[in-house]
Amino acid sequence: MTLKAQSAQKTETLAENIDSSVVKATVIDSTTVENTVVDNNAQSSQQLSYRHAFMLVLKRDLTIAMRHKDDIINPLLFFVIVITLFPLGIGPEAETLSRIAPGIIWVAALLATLLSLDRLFKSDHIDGSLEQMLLSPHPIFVLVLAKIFAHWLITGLPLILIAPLLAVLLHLDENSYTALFLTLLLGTPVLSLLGAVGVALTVGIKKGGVLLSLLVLPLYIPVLIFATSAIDTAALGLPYSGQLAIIAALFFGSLTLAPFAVGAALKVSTN
Amino acid sequence: MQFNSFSDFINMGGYGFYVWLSFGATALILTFLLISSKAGHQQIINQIAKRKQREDKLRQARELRKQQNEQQNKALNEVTE
Amino acid sequence: MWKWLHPYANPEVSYHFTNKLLPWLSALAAIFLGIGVVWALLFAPADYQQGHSFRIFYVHVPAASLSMGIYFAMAIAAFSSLVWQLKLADASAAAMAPVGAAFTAIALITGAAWGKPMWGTWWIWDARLTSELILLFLYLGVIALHNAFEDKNLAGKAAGILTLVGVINIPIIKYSVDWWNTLHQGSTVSKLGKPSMSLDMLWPFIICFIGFSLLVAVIICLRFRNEILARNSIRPWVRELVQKQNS
Amino acid sequence: MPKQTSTPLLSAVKLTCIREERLLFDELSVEINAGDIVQVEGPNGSGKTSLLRILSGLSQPYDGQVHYKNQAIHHCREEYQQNLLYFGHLAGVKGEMTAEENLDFNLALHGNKTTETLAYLAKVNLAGFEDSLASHLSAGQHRRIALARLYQSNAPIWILDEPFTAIDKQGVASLEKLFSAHAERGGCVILTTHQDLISIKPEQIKKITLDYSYDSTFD
Repeated sequence: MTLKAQSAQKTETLAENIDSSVVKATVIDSTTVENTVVDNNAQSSQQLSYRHAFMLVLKRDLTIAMRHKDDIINPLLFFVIVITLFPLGIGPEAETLSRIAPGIIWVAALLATLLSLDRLFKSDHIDGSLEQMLLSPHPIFVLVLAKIFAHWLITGLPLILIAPLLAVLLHLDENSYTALFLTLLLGTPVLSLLGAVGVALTVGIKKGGVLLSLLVLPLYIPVLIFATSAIDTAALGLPYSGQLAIIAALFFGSLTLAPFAVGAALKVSTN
Repeated sequence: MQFNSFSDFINMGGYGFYVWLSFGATALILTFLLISSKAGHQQIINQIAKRKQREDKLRQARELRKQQNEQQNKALNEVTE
Repeated sequence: MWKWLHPYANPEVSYHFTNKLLPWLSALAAIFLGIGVVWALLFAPADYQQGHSFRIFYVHVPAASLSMGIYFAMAIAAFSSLVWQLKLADASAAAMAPVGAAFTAIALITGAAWGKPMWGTWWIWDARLTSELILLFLYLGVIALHNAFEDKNLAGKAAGILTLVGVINIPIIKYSVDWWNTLHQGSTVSKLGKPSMSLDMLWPFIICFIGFSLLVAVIICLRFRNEILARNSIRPWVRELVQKQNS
Repeated sequence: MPKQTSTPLLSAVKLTCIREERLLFDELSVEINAGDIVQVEGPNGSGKTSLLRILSGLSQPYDGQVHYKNQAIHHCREEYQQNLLYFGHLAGVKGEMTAEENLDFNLALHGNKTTETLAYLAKVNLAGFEDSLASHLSAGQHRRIALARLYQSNAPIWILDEPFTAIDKQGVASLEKLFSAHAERGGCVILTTHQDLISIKPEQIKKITLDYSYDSTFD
């Protein structure tokens, strides 16, 4: 604001350069043509609804993931290996293992998600397609939501599918399997959504990986607490719908707010 | 006054170590923060001054080059004439 | 409606205003802290249960509540910087983060030092200490993000978004940790709590609290001043100031 | 829509840009009308790319505004972006997808029809490469995939950052032809290039010269 007043007095050669190049209205016969061009364009773009845009980006991200299968498999392998390390470190007693199983599975899930988050925007940022998406006529949150959903399908869903197997390895209480499944089903999307905010903030930074974990992990704490407690409660044979309801609330809360934060963060990062 | 003697005061009824640790750590952290914030001012001023010097040098070099170019051009013109 | 704010949104005016404010704030902070600390250490009565270790309370509680308060202030600054594009709000948020982190660290250290004689162990996963620890992580995240960007303007915006995400999360984290704590509380632990305070304990506490708040204001002003200079280093008024200072 | 010849298509109002504490340009004002071809000139690091990114709305200026038909672009983001085609340093082509899929996605994302994708690829000399994964193609071919969008785009505002990089002579000539045609249709082209435009007459080209003759201070 103050800049104008100060610099106006001190305008120098550059300003003169620009003044001479200011392009004044040159009346061209084809202005009417231009108007029709604009109108046509506006109409054709309107046809592409939110749903179309969402499906378009989702399909693209899934196609890319399918042709790049390591991206799906590696976080999953990480998840499995981390979980097998715990019995080796702690000892094979079934009782101890079943006591700490919910915590281990969930912490490993957090770390596996964190590991896979980087891919969410990084490659798009490097090759410039992120810019193109930000400049498309669709609201950013639709595109962001599609990308996050794709990320969840690629990383969260396999995690849920393989979790029961690992629960067997860790002697998880039999009553807890449904709870484990339900908490992962509701909780992993929250991880993807909150993580997306962190990635969006760090995507422009060269060594953003470590920073990302510092930004994102504290935000994961509520999910971790309620999810593990739901599983623990289930093991005791008590109702755990309260915890599930809270995780569901976290899910809907982050579903509505995170895409906007991600959009704002991406604008900053691509600046 | 809650204490009868100075050693009583230091001892804090057996809790001396913990009380003085708390107050000491607090004082240390806050003094450090205060001093570093205060010193930051001079640091920034020095940085800006250094940058200004560098820019002045650049500007001088550029003007010098401009003058040299002009002289060369003149010389060339004279030769061709 | 916001017209009256305009002069304060000018970096030069705010810089000089902060400069003028600083000596007064510092003097007030010194007076209050001096009285408060002496009162707390020497004259306040010992707690009938906790004895003289209760004196840690006069540092711990102000530090803990200020650490939370500074985060909220930072969030407000971040909000106004993102919504109204106030560049000075950005600078003030950047000035607050390290101060908040320092007070969080103080709250943690004094909490541990208070916990040792009370619980017999330096660290206990008490709800308040745990949320304080997570708050420290949030602060460190904001500071790290700030340092990761080269452009100060972008750094401010990114850190601002993170601060806002954090401020939405703080109540959730606090609630979840409280809840987790009551769930896992095995043995009966005497909580760090505020026993009903008598007046001769309350007064030194209030004075200490005001003193610490003023000190926070002083440090934030000092850092705010630096941030303004760093962000406006190409302005003529900064250049003049630098010349004056160095000659 | 009433005929408004006096409304510039795109105008920059007192733009100021500061990057890494260096002033790139200060109070830059430009009006760009339908039918203009604007070439932004200047040495490396003078802020050409920054200017284009600010005009496209990707970057925010330190001060000043960009107006689309006299409306600040952040107030009419969606409308502006419907009428904008930005082509940056990076082609925005995914290596995991084929040339055809890439172009299809790019067109569809910006609300264009995707029925004639193959024809456009042929126009940029990529006939026969439709099914190759983009990761098997060269950098120049990536850029051509991205540029193929120009043939379909009916956005009136084209902002192109170094469109000729890694493009062969023939390609450059046909692109220039495309620009002239676009300008005649009533669009406008804003571009940076290190080469001179050959087939477009100099009097048709408006130039903005950025020159960091004065560096980081306002005085």
